[in-house]
Amino acid sequence: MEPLWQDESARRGLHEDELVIDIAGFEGPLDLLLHLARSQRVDLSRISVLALAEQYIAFVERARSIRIELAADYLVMAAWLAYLKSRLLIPQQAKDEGPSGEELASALAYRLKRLEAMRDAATKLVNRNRLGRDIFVRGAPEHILTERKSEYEASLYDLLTAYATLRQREAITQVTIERRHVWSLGDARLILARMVGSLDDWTALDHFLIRYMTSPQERATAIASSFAASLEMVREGQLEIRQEGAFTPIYLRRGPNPIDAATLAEMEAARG
Amino acid sequence: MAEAQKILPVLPDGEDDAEEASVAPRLEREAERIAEALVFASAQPVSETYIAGRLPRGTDVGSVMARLKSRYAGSGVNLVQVADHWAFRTAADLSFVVQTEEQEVRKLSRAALEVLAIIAYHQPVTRAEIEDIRGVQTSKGTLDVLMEAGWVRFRGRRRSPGRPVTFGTTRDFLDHFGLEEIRDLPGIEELKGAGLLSGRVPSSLNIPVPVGEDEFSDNEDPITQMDLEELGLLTPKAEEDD
Amino acid sequence: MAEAQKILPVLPDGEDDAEEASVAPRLEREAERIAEALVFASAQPVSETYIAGRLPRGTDVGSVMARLKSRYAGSGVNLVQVADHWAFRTAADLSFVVQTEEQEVRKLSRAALEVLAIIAYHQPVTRAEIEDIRGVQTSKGTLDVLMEAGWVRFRGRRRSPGRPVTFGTTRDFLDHFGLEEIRDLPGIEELKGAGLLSGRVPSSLNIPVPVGEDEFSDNEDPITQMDLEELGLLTPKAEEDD
Repeated sequence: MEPLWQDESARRGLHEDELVIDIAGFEGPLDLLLHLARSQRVDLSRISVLALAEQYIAFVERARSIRIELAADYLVMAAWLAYLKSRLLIPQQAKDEGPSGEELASALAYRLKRLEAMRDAATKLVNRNRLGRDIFVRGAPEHILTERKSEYEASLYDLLTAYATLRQREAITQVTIERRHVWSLGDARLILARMVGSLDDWTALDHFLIRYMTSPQERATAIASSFAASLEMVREGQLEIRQEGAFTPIYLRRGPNPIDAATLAEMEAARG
Repeated sequence: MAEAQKILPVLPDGEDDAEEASVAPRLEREAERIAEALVFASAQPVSETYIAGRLPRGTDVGSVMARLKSRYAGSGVNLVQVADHWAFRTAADLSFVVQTEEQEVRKLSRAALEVLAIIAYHQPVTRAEIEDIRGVQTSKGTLDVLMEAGWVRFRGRRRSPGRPVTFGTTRDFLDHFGLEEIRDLPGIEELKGAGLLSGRVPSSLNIPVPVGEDEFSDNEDPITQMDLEELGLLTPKAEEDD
Repeated sequence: MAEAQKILPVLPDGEDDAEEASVAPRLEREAERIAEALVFASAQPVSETYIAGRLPRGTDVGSVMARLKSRYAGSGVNLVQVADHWAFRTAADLSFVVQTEEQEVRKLSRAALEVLAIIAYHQPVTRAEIEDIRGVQTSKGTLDVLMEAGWVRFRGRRRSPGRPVTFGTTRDFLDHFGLEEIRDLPGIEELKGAGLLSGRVPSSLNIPVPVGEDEFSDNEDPITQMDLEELGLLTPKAEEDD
């Protein structure tokens, strides 16, 4: 069997400490989660999601403690898992309409299984007998078929590449590049929407936010943007907000006019 | 006719209607020969309709090809079906002898391979769905590589808000991986049965998916004016047109 | 051995060395399969010594090739010997089936691809607009090629001074590029997502949603008989073949 990806063996043999260093080797939080789940060495449908969440959070904390720069995705996932953990640990309240911790956990397990299934499929695919490596075509074809009506040949890919290159060439002279070091309101709003959408109880969500989402340099912009975004969301009735006094934790919960799934999907789409 | 009569006694099963029967097999064999010549002469898979167009009107192409396929079954060269096309290919078990020097199979990155598998098993599939499954953004160029290889194509558009473009695989993909049709993908039935291909996570159970446009994997530097000049992109354009 | 003894009487020719004899044909057949695959996959006729080098030591290549040749004798494809080299060729009596398609497919030039793409995305579009987008003049030949290919047509006339002719794509264009409708062409986000357009395009760049086949925009008139005559498309074809 051909090794599917070169870094595989190196990666899978890593110890946990090395994992921290090798964060760049993972393709996003789900990849890391799947790796951690596999290390539980059980059928994916029987993994302990709680243990998994704890491992992941511990992992992220360790990475942060040695100041490894973590992409925002990893931190969003950490915040979400912390939330999931609390849902799993605290018994469901009677009038709570949101998804239960178990439902959230099984959704996560489903996604891990699906990703693993696709990885296996990819492995099987690449190890099939392949044309040009195991199977060969007629080396000296005697004619070229022209089944098409046109005597000209071009693929849609050629066409689109030509067009994109052309438009790019035309536009590129006016390029100005700016790097964004701030959280935009849109970013903050989407992150809040994802995390608080189903929160029934007062939750010190800014605590999660600041703890997991931001590197020290980004803290100010994160707080400013999420605060501004949360005010906007309160105005629209999507959120309720509470603070006991100056500098005390800010609590959030779902407002009377919560964001529904469709709106959230729209927001995700808009962020593209 | 007279000739056919003469030959008849020699045939193993000399039945009464042998006269008709002796013509039909000859025509059938002739159809097989034509189909064989057509497909054998081409390196690319040949469509069944193309073959049909070259056979006597009314010939059952399907059965001609089936007979031809079984005729080649044990040979060093096999007749294989690729979607509704046919091609001759060397037998897989002989790969060790046929190794040619110039053979070069595209080496795909792990990400590209994963995306390819997802497109193959989930098609038609949108980019957002691919990213939902992988939990990461598809880096630019991954889809590009697959399209350039000729394995992935734009299929159409989803009839949903925003009409997102959908992706699917091509006939070249089937040909390359030795598949007759998409249903032959390894394990696809089991995956379907397990609900891993159709099942959507209810959107209320949203798990965070990466936000757009931050390209962490992107280690390119911004293009500078000087780069552009180096690349010849800013030289004045004359009337280049061929 | 005891078992073999039991079976022996049933065999047509119950010889003592039957056990060995049953192995030899299998090896012979295997040698034929290897030779067959080698000749098939090779771009040039294959020398007998080359084949011999890939067969089990001591195999009589000559007789292997002779058997293979007779196996193909009645087929649509023949194994032929050229000096001491071997190759597959379409049976002589079938060459008519294969030779009909001599014409070679030509690749579109980059200029033609660009013009075609602009027409597809920006239709209805005038020649001046095409040139404006490309930044170079379009040679007459380029549009001719696209018309000849059957992918581009005159659509109508712009309701503007000079009533310039507008271009659009044809049904054949959609067929060839596997599109259901012109609106299936990927938009800017999708081109970006597929890596065809880099992320660093300025926001000012917008790609229009092409206007479908038969919808006429407000400022466009359908092409008329008179227009066609004016354009010289309906003049008697006397001066053809120049």
